[in-house]
Amino acid sequence: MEKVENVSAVKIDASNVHYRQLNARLRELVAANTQKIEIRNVFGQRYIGTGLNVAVEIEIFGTPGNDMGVFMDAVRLIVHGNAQDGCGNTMNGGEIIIHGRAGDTVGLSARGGSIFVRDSVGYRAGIHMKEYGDQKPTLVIGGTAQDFLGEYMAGGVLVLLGINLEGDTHKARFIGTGMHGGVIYLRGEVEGHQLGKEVGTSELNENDQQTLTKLVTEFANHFGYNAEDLLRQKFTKLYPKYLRPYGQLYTY
Amino acid sequence: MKRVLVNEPVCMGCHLCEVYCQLQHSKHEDMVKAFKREPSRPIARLRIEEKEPLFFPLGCQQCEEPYCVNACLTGAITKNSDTGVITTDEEKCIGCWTCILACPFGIIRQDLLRHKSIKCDLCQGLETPTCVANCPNEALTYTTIED
Amino acid sequence: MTHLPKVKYLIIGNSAGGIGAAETIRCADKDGSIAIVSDELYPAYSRPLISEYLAEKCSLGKMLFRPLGFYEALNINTILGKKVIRLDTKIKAVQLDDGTEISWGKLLLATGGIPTIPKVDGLNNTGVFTFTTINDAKEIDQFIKKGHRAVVIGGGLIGVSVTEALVKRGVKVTIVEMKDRILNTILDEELSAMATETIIKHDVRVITKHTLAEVNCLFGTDSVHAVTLDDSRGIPCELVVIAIGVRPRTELASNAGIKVNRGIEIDCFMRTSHPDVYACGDVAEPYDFVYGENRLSPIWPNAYLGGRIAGFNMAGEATEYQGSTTMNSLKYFEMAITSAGVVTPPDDSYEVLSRKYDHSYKKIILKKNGLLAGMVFAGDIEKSGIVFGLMRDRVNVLDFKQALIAENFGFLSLPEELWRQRLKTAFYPQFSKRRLVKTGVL
Amino acid sequence: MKNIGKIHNPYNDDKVIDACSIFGMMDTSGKLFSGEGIIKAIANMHDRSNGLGGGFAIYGLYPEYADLYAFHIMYLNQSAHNQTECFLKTHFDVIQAEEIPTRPTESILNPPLMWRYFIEVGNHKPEDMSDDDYIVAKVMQINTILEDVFVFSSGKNMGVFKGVGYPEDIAAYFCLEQYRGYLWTAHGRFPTNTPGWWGGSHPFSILDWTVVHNGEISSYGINRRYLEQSGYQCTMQTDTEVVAYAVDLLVRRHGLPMELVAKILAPPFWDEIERQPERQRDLLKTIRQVYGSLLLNGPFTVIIAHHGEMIGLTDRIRLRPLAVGEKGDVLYLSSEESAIHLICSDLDRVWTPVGGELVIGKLGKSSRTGIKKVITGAIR
Amino acid sequence: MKTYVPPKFMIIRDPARCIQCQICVNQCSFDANYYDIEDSEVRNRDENCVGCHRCMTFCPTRAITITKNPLEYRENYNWRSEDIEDIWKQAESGGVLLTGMGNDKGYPIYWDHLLLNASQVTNPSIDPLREPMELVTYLGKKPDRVRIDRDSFDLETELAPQVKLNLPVMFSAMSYGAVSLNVHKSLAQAATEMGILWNTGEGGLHHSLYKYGNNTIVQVASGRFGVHAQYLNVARVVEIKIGQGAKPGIGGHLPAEKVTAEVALTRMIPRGTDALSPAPQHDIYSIEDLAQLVYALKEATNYTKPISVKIAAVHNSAAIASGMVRAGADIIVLDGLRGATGAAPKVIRDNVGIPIELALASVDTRLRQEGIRNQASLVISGGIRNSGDVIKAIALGADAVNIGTAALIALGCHVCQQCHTGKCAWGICTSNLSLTKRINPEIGARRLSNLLRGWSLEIKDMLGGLGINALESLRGNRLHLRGVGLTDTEAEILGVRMAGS
Repeated sequence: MEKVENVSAVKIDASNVHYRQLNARLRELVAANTQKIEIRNVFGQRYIGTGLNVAVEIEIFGTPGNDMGVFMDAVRLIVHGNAQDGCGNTMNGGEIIIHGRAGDTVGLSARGGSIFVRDSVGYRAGIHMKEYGDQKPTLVIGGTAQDFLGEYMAGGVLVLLGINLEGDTHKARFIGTGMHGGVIYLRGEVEGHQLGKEVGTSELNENDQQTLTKLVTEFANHFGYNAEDLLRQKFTKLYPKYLRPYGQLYTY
Repeated sequence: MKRVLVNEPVCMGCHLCEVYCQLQHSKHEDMVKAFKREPSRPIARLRIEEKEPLFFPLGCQQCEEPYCVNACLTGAITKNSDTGVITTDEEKCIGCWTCILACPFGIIRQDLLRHKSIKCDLCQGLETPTCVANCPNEALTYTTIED
Repeated sequence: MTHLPKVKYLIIGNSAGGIGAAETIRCADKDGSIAIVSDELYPAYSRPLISEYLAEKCSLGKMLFRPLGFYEALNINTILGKKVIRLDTKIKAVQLDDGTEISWGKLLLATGGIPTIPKVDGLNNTGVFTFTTINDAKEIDQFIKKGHRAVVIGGGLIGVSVTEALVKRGVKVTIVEMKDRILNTILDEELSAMATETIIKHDVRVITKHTLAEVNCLFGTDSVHAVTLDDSRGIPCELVVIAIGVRPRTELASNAGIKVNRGIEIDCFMRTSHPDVYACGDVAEPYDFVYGENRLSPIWPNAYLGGRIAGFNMAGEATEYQGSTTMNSLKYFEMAITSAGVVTPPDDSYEVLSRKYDHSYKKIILKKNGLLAGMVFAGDIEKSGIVFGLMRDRVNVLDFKQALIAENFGFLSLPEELWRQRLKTAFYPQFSKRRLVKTGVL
Repeated sequence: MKNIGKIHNPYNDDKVIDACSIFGMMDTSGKLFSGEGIIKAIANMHDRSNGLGGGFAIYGLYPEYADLYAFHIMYLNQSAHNQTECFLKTHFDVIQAEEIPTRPTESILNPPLMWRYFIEVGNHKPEDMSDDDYIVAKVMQINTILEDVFVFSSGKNMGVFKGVGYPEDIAAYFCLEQYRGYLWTAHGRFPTNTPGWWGGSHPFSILDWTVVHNGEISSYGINRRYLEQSGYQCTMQTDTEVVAYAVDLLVRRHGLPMELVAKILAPPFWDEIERQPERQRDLLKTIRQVYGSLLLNGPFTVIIAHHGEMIGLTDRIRLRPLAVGEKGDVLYLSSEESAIHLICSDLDRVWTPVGGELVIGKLGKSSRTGIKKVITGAIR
Repeated sequence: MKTYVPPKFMIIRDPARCIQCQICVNQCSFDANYYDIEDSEVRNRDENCVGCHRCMTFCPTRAITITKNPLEYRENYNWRSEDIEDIWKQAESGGVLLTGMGNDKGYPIYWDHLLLNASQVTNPSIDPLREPMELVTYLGKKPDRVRIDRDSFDLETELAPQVKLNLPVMFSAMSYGAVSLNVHKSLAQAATEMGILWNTGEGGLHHSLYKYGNNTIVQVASGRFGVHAQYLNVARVVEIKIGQGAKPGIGGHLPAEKVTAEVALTRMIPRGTDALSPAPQHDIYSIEDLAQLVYALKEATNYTKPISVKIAAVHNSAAIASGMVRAGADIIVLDGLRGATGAAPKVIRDNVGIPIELALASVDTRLRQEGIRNQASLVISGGIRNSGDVIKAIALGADAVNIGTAALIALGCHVCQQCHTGKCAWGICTSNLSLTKRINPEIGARRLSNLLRGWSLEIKDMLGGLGINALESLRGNRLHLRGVGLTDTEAEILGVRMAGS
């Protein structure tokens, strides 16, 4: 790879580049105040976006590897392709926009920032997402999700749009099991047995509607949808019934 | 109206209902003090009737048409028209025992020291009468009954 | 002459019966006008408390039978200190001693009784009292001084109660009873003797089988200084209380043509011979189930209950009086005695069972048919009500009569079926209510 | 009975626990292809393994000996070689014996001797026994009784190549670029212990069944005891072995279709079974009741292959990943999606199956029909 | 005769706290507390105290402490106080020492020498609170394989009757008469609520409990009390009782005074007679006779119910169990050395039988060696104390466990071992109608359900820790066990390796 130049936009070809080299290169570029980076031919390189902690925009073409954006702060990642497992893991801030699908445990333990996935996600999306102070992570999924969506969610906002269902219903099981914080807005139908026993369902109130409209509009802008069309269909609000779902579990 | 009902097949005659009733109607909150420091032992307002193996904690039934109220010479015993609970105004009671003779269940007690008749008041002020709350075998229940 | 507006319910008498009726009417008829007339000035007070008053334990306020504001709360018009002098059943009106005339829809006569006064000389002198009203108690209260001697004529309940009050006031009392024992109508021989013993212990002299012949004054004064008995015996004293009984105040009724026997005759709806006139309390003759006939029943609880029944009926809820009988509880001189019905069987057709224990005495009197005719409990009386209940409800006790006087007698001593059934009765009214039938007698 | 554990596995563990990368690739039209792509793909997931095991299974490998059992055997020393050949000659007709071609590689240390034999059962077996059962019994015998020898491949027209090293190194060592097959599976291993035992690498196989596995089978103890009742000897102290034997038992011996076998290895939850229509409920309930001991528990993804079929399956709550890609007749299964994209830039479809959902590629009569996926619970 | 046996316990009453309410007096069914009317004071008779703690528990002012009699004999390793006192008792009576509950001697408790594994790194532990965790267990004979039509996928195999348990714990057989009807009601209600089975024991099934039939195992024992067609058919499982762990080889003896009207009705015997259970079943003198009875019961119930056979764990249990399976038993119950009883000769309770852990391991191993483990479910009982014991039993190879003593303890039993006296102050092991009310079946069922709920949560926790989400993956999975403090032989019998290996 060539030496670091102090330019605002840089393109990288990641063919046959190991993740350590790739991420070292990213750190160099960011240190040199590069504002925008484009990476092409990505095939499974891990941890992209991690350890940068400045508001750089990185566009990724290909299939980034696991733990994309783990512990990430401030960075904006745009993926043209599918992301693998663990993207946005324990993310603290920044933004991930995936023009494709994402694998398992997207947004795992995220504490801040926002993730937009155009298509579907795998298992345990939004697992143990939490919020702290002003930090409130958001995860918007355009497609559907596999099992354990929002498992023991402790905070944040999760939106599931089900755009690709085409009349079918969400198939995820164990949605929100152990949920004790945060909220899920779900477009489309689910049956009672698909929900964890800690989950309550209700209509959206005005506040909910406001939050949802903002997030869906943002989603639509990213991926070229019409927000109004998306918001027209009925949403269900999933919320934790108890702040301490297991308060009665233990005996003395 | 809520009444104390007896599931007497599981009343084992332990008398704890009486003991806790005594405590509730004494000046002390501490059981030992209630029984040991007050000039006379507090009197239980209900009584376990026994005919082994049968035990039956019998307290005021809060009769619909109470004989005791009708018989009271001084107007000390009254029935609350809202709750249906029958209580004695100790200020007015002169201990003439007419209510005792009138009560067909024999559950009005004599406080011989103070010359007052005393009876179950369903622990006015408590959510659950203490006899019910402290029945170790749930033989007493505080249940809403149809009028 | 003043004419007051017509009242729907007029009640003459402001004691147990009158109050019982007024309360009940207000329960059944929220709006109908009610008026109570009484020749006493006080709001309803508990007559049995006059001995407490005399003994100075009890303020006037405490004697009120109902709390202050009672009449206002129930919207009852009271006309106190006025005596009804005339009753006209044709125009359905009464005339008061101040000339006021009140017409009424339904009338209750709860005029009570007045003390029986023997026909002997000297009763008009200062120091001779009766003892049935608060005024009586007040007069005695103002009269007595510590160290006085009193002779109480009559050893019944009133005599004993005034005796206790006087003793507490430091007066030395002699009771003179015409019969062979005191409290003879409510106690059997056994307990009469016990009561006598108790009373004597309080330094009271009890003279039986004698009666008052004359009240003597100090020469030249009208102050009592002794009484002379029928055996010419003289007993020095400063006051005399006449307590030989009360008789019904039936004059108003009889003058109006209402049927009167010893008291006013009534049916099981407490109604007199006039369809709109009811009577209860000491003036009336309600049904006594022990004797199986209507007779005077001059006791407070029966007066109240009679008033309550009359009230229901006056307000249009036909309600039957199930009958009662005498029942008394004795607390004087720290005795604890309850009794009811016949305490000494009049003939051999009754069976008497009694047991004496360390601290109690229990006696029941049964008729041949297994129904209870009477009972006397002393000492441990807390469960006597169970027995009286059986008596009142005419329960055949033949199969378990011995249990009733057992030392450990309790509710569960009754046959299981019976006690279970009796528990259920708590939730139902103990007298029968019937809907008024428009035709026929009603 | 000797304890193979003491010989091959000095640590005497019950089972080797490992996390891995797996990859499978099948042309359902039966067209043979070289290993270039799969080697590239498995190498792309280098970081999932640690150089302590790699291996490949290739089907359609020995068309010239298609009817003969091909034994791949590793020897620790010459005497084991001699002794085993003696055994083979006694119990089989050995048609061809040759050393497996290898090329010395810097990264491959202390390789054992590698031989392959093409054999026939002939009249050596008892009359009432099938050839396959005989082969299984003898392989078990060699692996448990003879010393310093290990049969690591025993099917027809297929073969397993494996050893200690990264998969790309193993491929180089065995000169895999020279082989062609219609179905390849590959494995890169990250064992937590037992370094350096060649037999412990994946794929595991018996007859033409091969299994590559990512994860840990926590139910191994009971799976093994159950299989032992049916005569399987678990000699390799690895949990993966039980998958191979379970499939052999259920498919070959009990005659169950793979779709049902998947429901035994990763059954639906009881409450899901209860929600099925009656006929399916009875079927699923019965097989779970009878074969509960074969439920594979713990996190796993396996690629199971035998002639004509490649199957991908994950545990019931998908604790291990599996990405599926399709391009024409070719079915790809991989631990990571990126590895598929790397060797096929224009996939028709790519997805991840849900936990317990069987993905199956069958050698098809026509293209496309060979690849199907069976949705949980929806059996025909 | 003057007794030399000293009081076992002392009742210490704090005079500063005692309010003379006499609750202790009315709660003590052994007459150890009494009220002296003359002195108006509650007193004790220590010699009657059995250490059941009823008075202490119910004393509203906590004025009572029960303590061991501090009496010391001269130290003697051989002649312990129990040995000495037992001799006195027999010297004074000339009888067989009788006792209740299970073996209380210091034989090794192998559960306490077994430890469980947990997941670390290589596989994730599973959080049972949020992820599915399956404890469902089906009891009954399983075929060697399932056959289906390969074209239609139609099931060709028809299973023998299967019984579903929501968790692998059932209530042990305890007969009506030994325990009270209220105990039976508590067990039946709890079993129904929790989706498990309770067991009538040998005293028949009270007609009021027929409605719980679907969760009931009815027992057919040597006394054949209350056994009739309706009884057999109302049940979910029929159990032939050969023996029980507390008294292998001997029969039972319910004294006439415990045979109340309802007990007599349920057992279908006259009132006032002793209910005697012969030592053997007199139609089973050999294994083929067992097969005859098993199939008699299958015929009587039209092959709709699994037939269970219960034996005490004895030296050759493995061989016996094999025979039982081959005799057609669908469920085998092994009751170990520490299994309890309402009454047994002390010498038998304390000296006969073998520990259940060893019996279980050897039976499971043997049945697997013979390839017939699937043909019967294996249930064990005898001293299971907690969910740890349960899960270890499952890992050793049991399909389910029975709890008897643990269930009674949940109801209040203080293990004072006075069951044989019929005076149980906790109202459990008695037919005295004043005492039996002490168990309110509603509370009893709640307590039992709570216990089971707690255990199932714990079992799920442990399974999750093992990285397993279905119980069948642990059943017989001895690799998840390690031994501590075991001899090589013990470890070999148990089929476990030592911790650290």
